[in-house]
Amino acid sequence: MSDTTTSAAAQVSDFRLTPELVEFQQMIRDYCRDHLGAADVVDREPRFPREAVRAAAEKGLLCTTVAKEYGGTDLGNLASCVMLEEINSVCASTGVTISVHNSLVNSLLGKWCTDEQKRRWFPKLVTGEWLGAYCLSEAFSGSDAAALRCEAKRDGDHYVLNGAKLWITTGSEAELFVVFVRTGEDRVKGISAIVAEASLPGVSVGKKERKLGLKGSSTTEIVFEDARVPADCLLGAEGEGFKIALDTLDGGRLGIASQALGIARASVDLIRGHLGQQKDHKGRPNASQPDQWQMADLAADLDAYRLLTWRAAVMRDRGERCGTESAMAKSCTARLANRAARAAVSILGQGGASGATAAERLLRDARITEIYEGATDIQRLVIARGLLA
Amino acid sequence: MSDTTTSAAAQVSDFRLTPELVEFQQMIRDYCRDHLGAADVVDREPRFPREAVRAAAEKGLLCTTVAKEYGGTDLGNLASCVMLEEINSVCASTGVTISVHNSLVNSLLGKWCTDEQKRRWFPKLVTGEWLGAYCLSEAFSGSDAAALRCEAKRDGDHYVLNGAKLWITTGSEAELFVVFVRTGEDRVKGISAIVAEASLPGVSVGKKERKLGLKGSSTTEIVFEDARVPADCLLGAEGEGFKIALDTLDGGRLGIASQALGIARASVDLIRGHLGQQKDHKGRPNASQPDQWQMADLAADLDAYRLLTWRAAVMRDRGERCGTESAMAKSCTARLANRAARAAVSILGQGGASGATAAERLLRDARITEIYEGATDIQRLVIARGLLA
Amino acid sequence: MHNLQLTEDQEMVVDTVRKLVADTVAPNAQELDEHRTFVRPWFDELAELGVYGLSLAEDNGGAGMGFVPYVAALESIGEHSGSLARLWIGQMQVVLAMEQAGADLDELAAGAKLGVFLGAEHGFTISEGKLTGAAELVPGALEADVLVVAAHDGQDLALVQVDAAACEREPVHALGLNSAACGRVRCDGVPGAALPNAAAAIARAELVGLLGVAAASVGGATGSIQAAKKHAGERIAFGKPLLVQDAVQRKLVESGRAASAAQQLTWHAARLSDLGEAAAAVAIEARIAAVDAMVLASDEAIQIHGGFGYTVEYHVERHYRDAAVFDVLDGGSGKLRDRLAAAQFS
Amino acid sequence: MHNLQLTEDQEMVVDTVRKLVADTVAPNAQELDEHRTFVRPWFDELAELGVYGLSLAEDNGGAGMGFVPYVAALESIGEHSGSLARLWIGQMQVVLAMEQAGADLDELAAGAKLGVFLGAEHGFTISEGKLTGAAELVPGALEADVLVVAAHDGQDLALVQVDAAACEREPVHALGLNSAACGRVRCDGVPGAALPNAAAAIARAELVGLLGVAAASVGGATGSIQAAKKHAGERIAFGKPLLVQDAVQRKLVESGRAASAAQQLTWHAARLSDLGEAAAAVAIEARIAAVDAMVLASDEAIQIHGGFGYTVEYHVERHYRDAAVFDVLDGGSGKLRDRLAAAQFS
Repeated sequence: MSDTTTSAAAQVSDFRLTPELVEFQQMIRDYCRDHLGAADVVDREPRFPREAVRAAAEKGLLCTTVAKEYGGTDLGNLASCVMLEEINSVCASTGVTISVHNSLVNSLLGKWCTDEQKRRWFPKLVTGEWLGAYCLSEAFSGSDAAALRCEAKRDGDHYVLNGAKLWITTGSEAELFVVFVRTGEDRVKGISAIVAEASLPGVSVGKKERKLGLKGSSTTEIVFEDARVPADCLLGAEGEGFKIALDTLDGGRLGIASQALGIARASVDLIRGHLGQQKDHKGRPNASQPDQWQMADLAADLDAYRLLTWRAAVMRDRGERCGTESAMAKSCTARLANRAARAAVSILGQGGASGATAAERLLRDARITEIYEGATDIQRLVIARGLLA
Repeated sequence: MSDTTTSAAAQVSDFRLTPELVEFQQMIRDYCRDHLGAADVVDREPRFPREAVRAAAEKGLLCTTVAKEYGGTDLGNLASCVMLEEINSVCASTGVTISVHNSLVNSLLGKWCTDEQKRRWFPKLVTGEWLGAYCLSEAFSGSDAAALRCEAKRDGDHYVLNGAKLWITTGSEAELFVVFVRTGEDRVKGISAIVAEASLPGVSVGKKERKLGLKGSSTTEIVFEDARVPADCLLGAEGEGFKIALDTLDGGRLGIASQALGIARASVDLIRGHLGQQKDHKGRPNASQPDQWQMADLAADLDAYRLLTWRAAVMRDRGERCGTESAMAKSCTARLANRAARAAVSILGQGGASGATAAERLLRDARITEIYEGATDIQRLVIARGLLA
Repeated sequence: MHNLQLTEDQEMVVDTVRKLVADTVAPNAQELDEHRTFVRPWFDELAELGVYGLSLAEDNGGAGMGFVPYVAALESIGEHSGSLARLWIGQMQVVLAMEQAGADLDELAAGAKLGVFLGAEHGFTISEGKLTGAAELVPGALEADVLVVAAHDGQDLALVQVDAAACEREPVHALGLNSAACGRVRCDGVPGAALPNAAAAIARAELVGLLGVAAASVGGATGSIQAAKKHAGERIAFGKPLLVQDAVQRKLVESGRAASAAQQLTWHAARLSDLGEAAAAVAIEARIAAVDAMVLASDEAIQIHGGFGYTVEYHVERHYRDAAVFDVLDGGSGKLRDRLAAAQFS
Repeated sequence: MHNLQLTEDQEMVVDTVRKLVADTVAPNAQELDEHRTFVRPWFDELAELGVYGLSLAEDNGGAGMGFVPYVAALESIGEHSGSLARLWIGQMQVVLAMEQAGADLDELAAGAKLGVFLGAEHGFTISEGKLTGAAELVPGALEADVLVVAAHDGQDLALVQVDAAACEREPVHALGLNSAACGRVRCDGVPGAALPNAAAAIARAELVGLLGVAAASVGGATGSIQAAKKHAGERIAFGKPLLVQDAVQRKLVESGRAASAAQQLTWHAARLSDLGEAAAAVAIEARIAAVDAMVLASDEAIQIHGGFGYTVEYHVERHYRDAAVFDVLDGGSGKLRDRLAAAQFS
């Protein structure tokens, strides 16, 4: 997400959002009601939720992390978290598309682009005319991101890109790629960040992944074959790429944490609806105590981990380092989302697993939150390293 | 804790305590350093931590929930939470004594006493000349508090008390008891609250419990045999006792939640210290990853559940209902305290179980937090009831 | 499979199944699952091996081998195909219920017809020979020839056989068991034949179902662990195979421990039953532990696979989905826990 | 104890132990634990029953009964006294290590002397016949006559016998096993006799230790469950016995499931060993599962007891403390998991 330091006034005062944020949240809920009705269809066909993304663009939801002078709403990280929880509680495929666009691509460009670069790309990105994708992972570098091999060789006023990126969210739908490339031999200092437009010759969409969940989201390989990228598309200086990648992920993790919160909340809502229907012959609630307890534990963790996520978001909004805090938020929320979705399937029983409710989709969608933008195991090591430092 | 609505200014702004509270926290840390050195001795002998409580009184820590006009500091619930986490991270026996005095007794008296009653008792309670105890449980009414039998019969301008209260914290050390008694037959509406001073004829300390932990804290039976209590010691009206009891516990739970946070934090600190010592031959940290992960998960939950606890505390400080929120705080923190203490013993190994470190005491002390002031199971039902309402 | 102490004949059956799994099932299970293809050919191949009569008395044309080789063989199927395992389980439930009821079961034991058992948890009722009720998620339902149903007849449970074709059936978009022709079944007064000896027959079908899902889930856990171990041995991160990281090893150890404990419970229940002792409670324990082990092992296997694990090509996401479906079948693990409680406390 | 299939002789031993437990141990365990009283008289009574020679070969004066009756009997002791169970385990470790080493063990097998085994995890070293090292928490240490130590001799592990009186020993204020005379042991160049056949002897001592703690912990879990069930049946809340609440039943069911799975693993490991098969890995799995089950069951038992559970009179807090001590003995459950990993992945 963005690193804009928003106004000095607190966004969360005594654990309550400001009235402006509450109003924003309501606007998002209206958007969800009006535009995310096809979540199940998007999952089953599957197809990219183009209409939903377009409607989001029209509501200004694709530019929450862009400064106002470049056409953004500059609402910052916390507002983005609020928004993403709502959207992901209904459709995680739409959610991740917006999360990547905002919290990885726009946020990164806002922080690392020159003014000229911003003026080149933001007009298309803030309106959603273009979607952005973040190209870090490769077949042989997932958690070990610094092992990347995709190469960019300087040739006059161009870089020539060769290699392939894997598991790129929005890959087949994006018009702009932020690509992390190898410009030098040093494992870390040899990495640079560059923008490659999808329309360039030599840039193509490779294998499309068939996945457990998030089926509406496009996840593809992006292949670079002698793709000539103008040198003025470089972000920052040569060798700054890894720093840019990791810094951006600190914010991106808040987007995924919010996705996880949305999935967890939807799961708890399903359980609540199911248990609420269980009555004795006098109409009194009589859901089993163990089921009620499980719901209570999930609901408590949902509240706790939302606060954890928001804490990291306001820290980032203040321009503070939040590596440990965002790792805590992501690892806790992602595990919760999976726990909650599994509980929903289990408690809803046959109706949970048969596709008659959203429970089985939530279970499949939840699973990715522990994997992408830094697997849970990596988050734990980040936290432990902070504690042992 | 108290129901004083503290100043309208936020106490927690963007998840940070106000500078005043940070300063207060530092003062408490100094107190802990200077006065809680005997925590192990208090546990082993065991003995009541009289010096520590006296020192706390001198620092004004026994009146954080009392209004200034009655000699208190009126810092409110959040400040009390901050204080109790610190104290309990060093000595839970001292912690529970102070928690009960402040968050059950003083807080209750501040809310339900007449002005005259306040002027009668607070002078002694705020200075710690008297300690207070909260007498609700009986041998046949634990979680099912409304089943209490201890009886108060009106006789002229006295009530005559007969019966026994069980598991009374600070029982043998307190000079003032808030006693919940049966004044009528109705299960709930037949319960009243009354203050009985320990010095009254017919009031005596019965069986002293030998316990798994919190050994420095006094836990006793309190026996009433034809004890004549002046009628002007009644709190509120006859029949209001159960309402008073439950309302008070909403706040008391925040004290116990903070105790649990303190124990959890101390446990994580022990693990951190232990893992931090593990180095390879080049001096680099080489604690096992599974141990590091466990520590990371505990540390993340510690932060999350502290926020959950503080959220409930500020709600109570604002005079809002916080039954669900305080139940969430207590059930999450209490389970965490036990998980963390068990992990500390397990990871510290022989040194954790042998008494060479505080780990084994933390494990024993932690266990009560899931039981008293509303067992975890009851908290879960409270949460579930709120969700299903 | 140390110490299961199979006889030579039993060992031979298990080995034959294992070979079928290795040659035919393992290489194709993922693709067929992805396309939701029903694996009738595999079901027929199992029929040719005669496994549906494995636990049937010799007098009734079966092999009379009891449940021990059944769980051993199912474990190896479960390693690669939860769908096929579940079809076998359903067939066995029907065959053994029919045997107990003294009904004609030759075509079912031979696998010429596909049978599906619907347990009492679905709440079917029978009245004057007409079966009524609905079930939301029934493996095999879409392709079944025969349904054998535990139905309430107003007083006790009755065992009812119906022609599956007479029921309304429609596909469900289930989370897993994609190759098992899962469907919704609805009977609105379908004529059914009540079979004798219902209580014992239903109890036997339940037992074989519990043991079967337990064994298949132990297999699914093992399959997940093996896939993850293979991947972790090959995948290089931070300059070393993933498998040298102690955290990765620990995940596999914990998954293995869960599978091992569930396996022991399963074997114990099968042996008890073969000795003629009451085995239902242990079988429930085995089933719950095994499904939990499969959920854990497949979940950790996905995590060890990282991004690869989220794609459909590495088998582990399939085990994860199948495990979640196993969890909700037969009334679901919550209700099974309630049954354990009822047996002990009422 | 269904299906453990003990011989008649074995059953008799187990029954005798059970009787001792019921008559002598159960009624007094809590009080002696509270006062940290060493239970040498019970140890001596077990000696009179001849149990320390139970698994010793008949040629060496033992009963030659293997490990199956050992785990069965220990389970019943563990139900009521973790301390006594641990003393027996230590004695068995010493006796069987000595047997493997071909050393004189008559007094130990007879229980005339109390022996304690110190495993390799303590890192003792021996050089030129002198033993050096320290151990922080050793059950039986304060009262031991003989220490048998797995010590590093620079190359391999050596098995060393020393006179316990020659070592510095001091009490520790341990979390549990209060009746087991737990102590800290320090040897600063104490003369020790190196015994032959060290590797095999140490492996055997470890195995008997793992099996023993596993069995005792299954017992501790069972004891906790029984205490909780009894309390919940008697205690009235909201007008009904606690035991009718489904949440209370669920706690007991889940504890019981964990104990049952651990029990099966324990029996499996014991049987494997008696069949002469490798049993160490299964024994580690059994021990981890059993200690976890005892922690869970005693923790839930405390919760079911409510305020009573936190006091020392209801046994369950004692089981909870003992479980936590079992967890850290023998290197601790973390290191045991590492050993499972090492066996599979290196």
